[in-house]
Amino acid sequence: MKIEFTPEQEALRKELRVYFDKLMTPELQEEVAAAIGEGGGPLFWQAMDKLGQDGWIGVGWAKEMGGRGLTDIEQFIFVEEVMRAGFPFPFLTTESVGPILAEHASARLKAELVPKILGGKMIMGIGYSEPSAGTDLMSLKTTAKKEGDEWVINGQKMWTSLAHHAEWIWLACKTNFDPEVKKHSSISIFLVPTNSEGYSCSPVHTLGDVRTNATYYDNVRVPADHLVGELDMGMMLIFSQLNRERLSLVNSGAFAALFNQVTDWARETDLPSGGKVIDQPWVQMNLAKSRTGLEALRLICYRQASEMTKGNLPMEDASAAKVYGTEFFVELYRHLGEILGVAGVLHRTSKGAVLKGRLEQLYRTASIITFGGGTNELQRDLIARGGLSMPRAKR
Amino acid sequence: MKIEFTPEQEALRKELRVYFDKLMTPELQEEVAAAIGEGGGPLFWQAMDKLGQDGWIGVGWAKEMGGRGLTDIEQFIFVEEVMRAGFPFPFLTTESVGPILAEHASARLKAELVPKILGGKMIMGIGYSEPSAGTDLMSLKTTAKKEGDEWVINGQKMWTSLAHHAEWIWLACKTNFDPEVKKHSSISIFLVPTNSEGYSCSPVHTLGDVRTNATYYDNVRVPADHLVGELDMGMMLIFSQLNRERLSLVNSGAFAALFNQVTDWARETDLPSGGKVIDQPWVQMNLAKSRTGLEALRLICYRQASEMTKGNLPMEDASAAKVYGTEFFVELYRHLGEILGVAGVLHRTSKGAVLKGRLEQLYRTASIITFGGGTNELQRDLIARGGLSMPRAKR
Amino acid sequence: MDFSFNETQLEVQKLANQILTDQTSNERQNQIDEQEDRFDEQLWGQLAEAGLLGTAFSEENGGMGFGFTELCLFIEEVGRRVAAVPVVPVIVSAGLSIQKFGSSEQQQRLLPAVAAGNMIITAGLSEALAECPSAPASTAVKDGDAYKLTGTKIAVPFAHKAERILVTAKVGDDVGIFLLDPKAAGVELTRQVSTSHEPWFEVEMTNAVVEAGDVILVGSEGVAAAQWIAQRSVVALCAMQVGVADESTKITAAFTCEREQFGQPIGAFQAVQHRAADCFIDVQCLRLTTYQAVSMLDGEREATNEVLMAKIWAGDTGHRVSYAAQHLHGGTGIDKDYHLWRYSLWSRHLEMYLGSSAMLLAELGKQIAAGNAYAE
Amino acid sequence: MDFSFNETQLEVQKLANQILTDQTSNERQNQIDEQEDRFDEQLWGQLAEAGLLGTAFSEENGGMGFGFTELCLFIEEVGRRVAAVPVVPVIVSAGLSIQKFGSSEQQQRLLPAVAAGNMIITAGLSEALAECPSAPASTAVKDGDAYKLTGTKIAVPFAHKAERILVTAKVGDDVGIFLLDPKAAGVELTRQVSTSHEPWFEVEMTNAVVEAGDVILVGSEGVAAAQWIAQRSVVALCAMQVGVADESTKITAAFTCEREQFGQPIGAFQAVQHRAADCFIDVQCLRLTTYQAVSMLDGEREATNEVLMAKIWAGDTGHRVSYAAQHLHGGTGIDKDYHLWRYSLWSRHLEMYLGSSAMLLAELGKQIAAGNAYAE
Repeated sequence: MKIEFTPEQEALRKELRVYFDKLMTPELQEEVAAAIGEGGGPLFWQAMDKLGQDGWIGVGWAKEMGGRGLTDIEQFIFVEEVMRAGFPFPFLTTESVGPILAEHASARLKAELVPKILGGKMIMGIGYSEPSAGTDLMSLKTTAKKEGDEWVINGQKMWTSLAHHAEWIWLACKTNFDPEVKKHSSISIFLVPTNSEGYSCSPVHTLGDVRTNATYYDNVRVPADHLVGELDMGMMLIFSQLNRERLSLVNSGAFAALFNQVTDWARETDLPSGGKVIDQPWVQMNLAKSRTGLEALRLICYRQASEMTKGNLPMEDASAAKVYGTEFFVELYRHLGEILGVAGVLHRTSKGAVLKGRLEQLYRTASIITFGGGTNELQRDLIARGGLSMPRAKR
Repeated sequence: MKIEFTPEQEALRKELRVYFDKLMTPELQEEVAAAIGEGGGPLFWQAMDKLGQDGWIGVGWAKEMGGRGLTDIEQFIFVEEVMRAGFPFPFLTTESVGPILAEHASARLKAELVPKILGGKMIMGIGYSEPSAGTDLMSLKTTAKKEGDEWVINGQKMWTSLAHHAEWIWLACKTNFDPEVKKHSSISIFLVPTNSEGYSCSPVHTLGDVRTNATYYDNVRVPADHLVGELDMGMMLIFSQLNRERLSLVNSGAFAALFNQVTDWARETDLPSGGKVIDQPWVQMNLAKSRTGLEALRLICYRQASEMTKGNLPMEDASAAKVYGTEFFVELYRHLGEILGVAGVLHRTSKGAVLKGRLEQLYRTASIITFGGGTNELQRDLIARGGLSMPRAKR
Repeated sequence: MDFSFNETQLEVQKLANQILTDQTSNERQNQIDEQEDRFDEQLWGQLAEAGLLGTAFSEENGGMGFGFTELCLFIEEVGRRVAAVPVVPVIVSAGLSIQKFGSSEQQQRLLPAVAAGNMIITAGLSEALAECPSAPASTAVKDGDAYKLTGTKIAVPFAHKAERILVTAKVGDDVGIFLLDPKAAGVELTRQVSTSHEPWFEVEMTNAVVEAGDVILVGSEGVAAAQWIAQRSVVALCAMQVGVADESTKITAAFTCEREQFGQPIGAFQAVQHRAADCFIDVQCLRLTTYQAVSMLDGEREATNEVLMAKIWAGDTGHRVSYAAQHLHGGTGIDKDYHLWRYSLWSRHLEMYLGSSAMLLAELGKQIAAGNAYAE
Repeated sequence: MDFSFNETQLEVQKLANQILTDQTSNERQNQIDEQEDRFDEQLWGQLAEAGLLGTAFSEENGGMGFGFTELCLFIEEVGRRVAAVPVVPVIVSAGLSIQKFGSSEQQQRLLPAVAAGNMIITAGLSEALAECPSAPASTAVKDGDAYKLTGTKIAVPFAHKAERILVTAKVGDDVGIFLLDPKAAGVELTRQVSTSHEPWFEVEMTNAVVEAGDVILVGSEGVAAAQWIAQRSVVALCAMQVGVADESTKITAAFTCEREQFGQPIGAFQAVQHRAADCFIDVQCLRLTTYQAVSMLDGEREATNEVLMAKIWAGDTGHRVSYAAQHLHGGTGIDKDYHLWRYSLWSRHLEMYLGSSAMLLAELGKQIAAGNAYAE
């Protein structure tokens, strides 16, 4: 047991910190802030280009697939530094869907898509959720039926994030309609170009100002080889994609930076009544709670990455990380927000906004990951069963 | 809406505070502390005598039954002052079981027991819980079968508190064995003298040093008129008894006194590093949290008593009071205990114990009422159904 | 100890609920959100017509002559519908304060018009990192009969539409209360964008002249008066939070009874039920501490601690209920096509305005240390 | 970043677990509870025989020569069985400190006997309302080669059985570390009754003589040395809390799978599952922050903040897990015929000893304010 980075890991961290500090020009920062972290602007694509050229896309992919072949813990360091820098890296495309696509897509699509992904030229949308299928993913209603050499897709997806920037949708459809077949063996994954006839996308505006989308599939036709992996076995791909997604879902990098910014602000800012903001003991208490919670999160994440590297991350530990991290963020934003006072509820575009309105914006997005990525209720069920051998609840 | 006491209520509070200050002599306080609040010592019985003579037992009973006929809010004030004073008043006997007994027991037993109760001469034990029937009360296994003019009782009860001081047990038994009959129509209540042949009692020692008991019923025979109320309709009596019990279960009186004691101690006690204990901002913060939580509890209790007086306390409000109060106590003891430092975990008999070891003792008893008196899980189920019209969960 | 409402109170509550429920459909609110200012002038007019804006104004001032309790019940209903009407700054922070401390002339000049819905007045209670109007950094110096004010107020609601802005300023060792004309020379308004979309302004005063007729008071009683104003404003925010949190809880419970997953309404899951039950309890605590503060202020009783505790609960309950509601709604909760998002924003607004829970706990802690907050 | 244990560590853990599990049946613990001192001397002897008491003592000192990590894994197992053996005060607070700062003579005189289980030594780190041994109120004055100590230490475990008690005292502006003989003139022991039943003593020193040979150090390095001692002691308590809380969680999960109500194990209720899941998460946070502090101290790295944070988690996790376990056990949890009650008491002991969470959060807050605790 040695809970500190190896010299090589430290070196990687430093290299990345310098690299991203340089990448995040003030102009790019402004573009990113205006698009609430989703990217998609011209400077974003320029930066993606550079990342692709410098080999910083697909760091977790095997070298033979064109990646860097970093271990999970190195990937985690990468994710942490990207998040600390605040670059809206399209992890879902490059680190989560990408490697699975590279393994399971048809040869033709692989040849077309992999270079685009690794070159930073493409973002994908993910179409799983439907109006009545959220946590209960397996009850989805979008269908794909074979007609000759094509698949004909009909249905509607919700929360198809980034669809408005995406060239392709990674789409889950029901493909087996035999009532005897178990639900999880009836779903397949398709790659759907967003310029297909019958495809449409409409924005869903959210509390956090983050745009997401509803996407519609009205007799969308795709060639047979757009099916990814085996027919009816899409849930396997979904699980392994979600599993990879976790690495970026709860991460302490961005929050460590945020904590430090608030601390600096409180140490530097004068109180009208004299002294600095940080001289107030309740401010110190709020910061101490944040710091203590953050430390646990950091270690949970490192351990998770370290276990993944060894290939033995128990399901309950992944669930515990997700529950702890997402619920901690809700409290973190509150503790830090209180310190800023009423200026902390000013929008980033407002006169008087503090720390570029980050906290005002973050508190509005905090709930997304407590229900998204598998609701925390479901995760606690999994912890009780997997970690504590408790019986499956009757439903 | 006027959320303050009427002049009459204020006068009653003052009268009671003076009365109990006088009643709680240092000797009685010492006896009570040694018996962890359960009473039963010689000075306790002397005080009970006096309370009976002064008409302070059965304050909530109708005047025609020999009580004071106080409204619920006045009763609540009474309970609050008794608890503030720390006298181990046998509320269960006098205010909870008593009035129900006075209404439903046979004429003969009424004539025998009511004067004893009102005179402060008797304590009763309550026998509901069994090893395998706690929250799920209706699944109890102790049986009473009619043989001639007698009931023959067999079984075992757990958590029969005060049984070692009690003359009588208020006992729930299964009396209907027809599998077609609903569980809640198969239980009856009996009055069992603790000197009956076949009755025995063995102590159960607990974390909080409070003694409770397991009681055993081995062919215990009682005359027919020891059945209370209607045969098989005991659950009605149990519900109305439990309902009355709530008034004393969560009450802010004792805790307001405790809060004030800790505050005084912190204001008076020197820190070795200079200044007073209370000068530390974290101590002020702990006290402020306690004070704010306590205020809500106080108002919840007053409102509850006020609604009961008007006869319209919704079930969900009673459950909310129980959940809030019992879980707040757990946090209160922690917040206050932290202030005392390591001396706060010294037993009351120890050199160096602070505030007579009250907090050391209280933290050990705090869990009893989160599961006792209807587990908080059950109460939250009730709140969701009664207060928020949510569906009954599948079981 | 009377927790129930009398007939007048029930009537005000019912009337307010009726108008507000009728006029705050999601479609209507969407329209309002598209305006530059989040302000439903039509609804404001209807509330005026029904007499509700003047609930706690005297009859001479064009009001109904009821008390602070009735007014807070109205405000609770505004919160329940997250209606786009500035009841707290206009009616409480400015209106009640003028009725309490203003001259008859000031009252007559402003209050009947406010009650009739024809005039907006407001108050600038906050300065940067100072939520307490009784200790302002802004200053006023006497200049003949007038005063010249210098300093910056922030987060002032509706300053651009206000006939006058009630502000406090240091005058030597005392505190004065003034009615600032936002159009006066030396006053500069800069729009601020608040999380709840209530139109806010930074009000910068550089030797801004307040004429003698617009001086409410200057003197040793200024601090106490400013506290009086702050306390009513804080408790009005709490009353609004009662409405917001109570309705959030109900909306959420109802939603979970409809929304099905795994073949049953998610409201049938015990974890969902218990989270909702915790909201129910939180709302109860907020409601009771708020009503107590309302009742005490209505009786003009000393209520420093009770006001602090109500606002701490408003912060805590607002925070917890808002996130529970969002979480249990899943994606629907954050979708601006549904209405819950407005409740989330207002919860936060009310939590943070005029003091957060952490700050006020520290404040209460000082009261306790000073021996001023023993438990009864 | 290596979170796994090497073979030595796994072996220590396994050996400790085996002996402790064998020797801490409920019957055995009941017997120990009936003694005047809660101390299982037989078990102590077995742990000595297995070499575990000397886990982190050098071979010259009769130990196995392993590090602080191995020792803490052993201590975690002691916590897991709430065994009645004073590993923290004897082995860590006194033993490791002497090995680090004591002369060879002192080490040789005391440590081999301790490792062999033939001698008890202890440490008096707390004074009234002062949990920090690096700023004692007790004083020492030089008297020839000896020192005379005056002051009162509280909550000193096993003082009555100890050959020597490690204490700190102010020497002018410096701090000295001394080995006090409890039988020396001027030393008075008074028994204290602790919540966990660990035998505690108040140690009153009135010009108590510490001979030259029992002075560990006096000088400007005293404060740092006292902090070194305090940090190891605190982290050892955290390690013990990991064992207590982890086992409490497991006991509780297992119990709820057995206990039936309403015709099913209560562990099948979602509310019960989620409460247990929260314990699982809490234990994970405590474990990781503790292991980090262990790892850093083992490498003699600066770890002030990491130690504070581990102890804050030890307090919070201890509190929450203890009450969750009691609650989910219902009456069984508080019944002294079952074993959970001992876990509850030890949770509290470990929560409160050497600093509560609230106090340490304030401490960490000061570090942050001073710019010493930025997040990495």
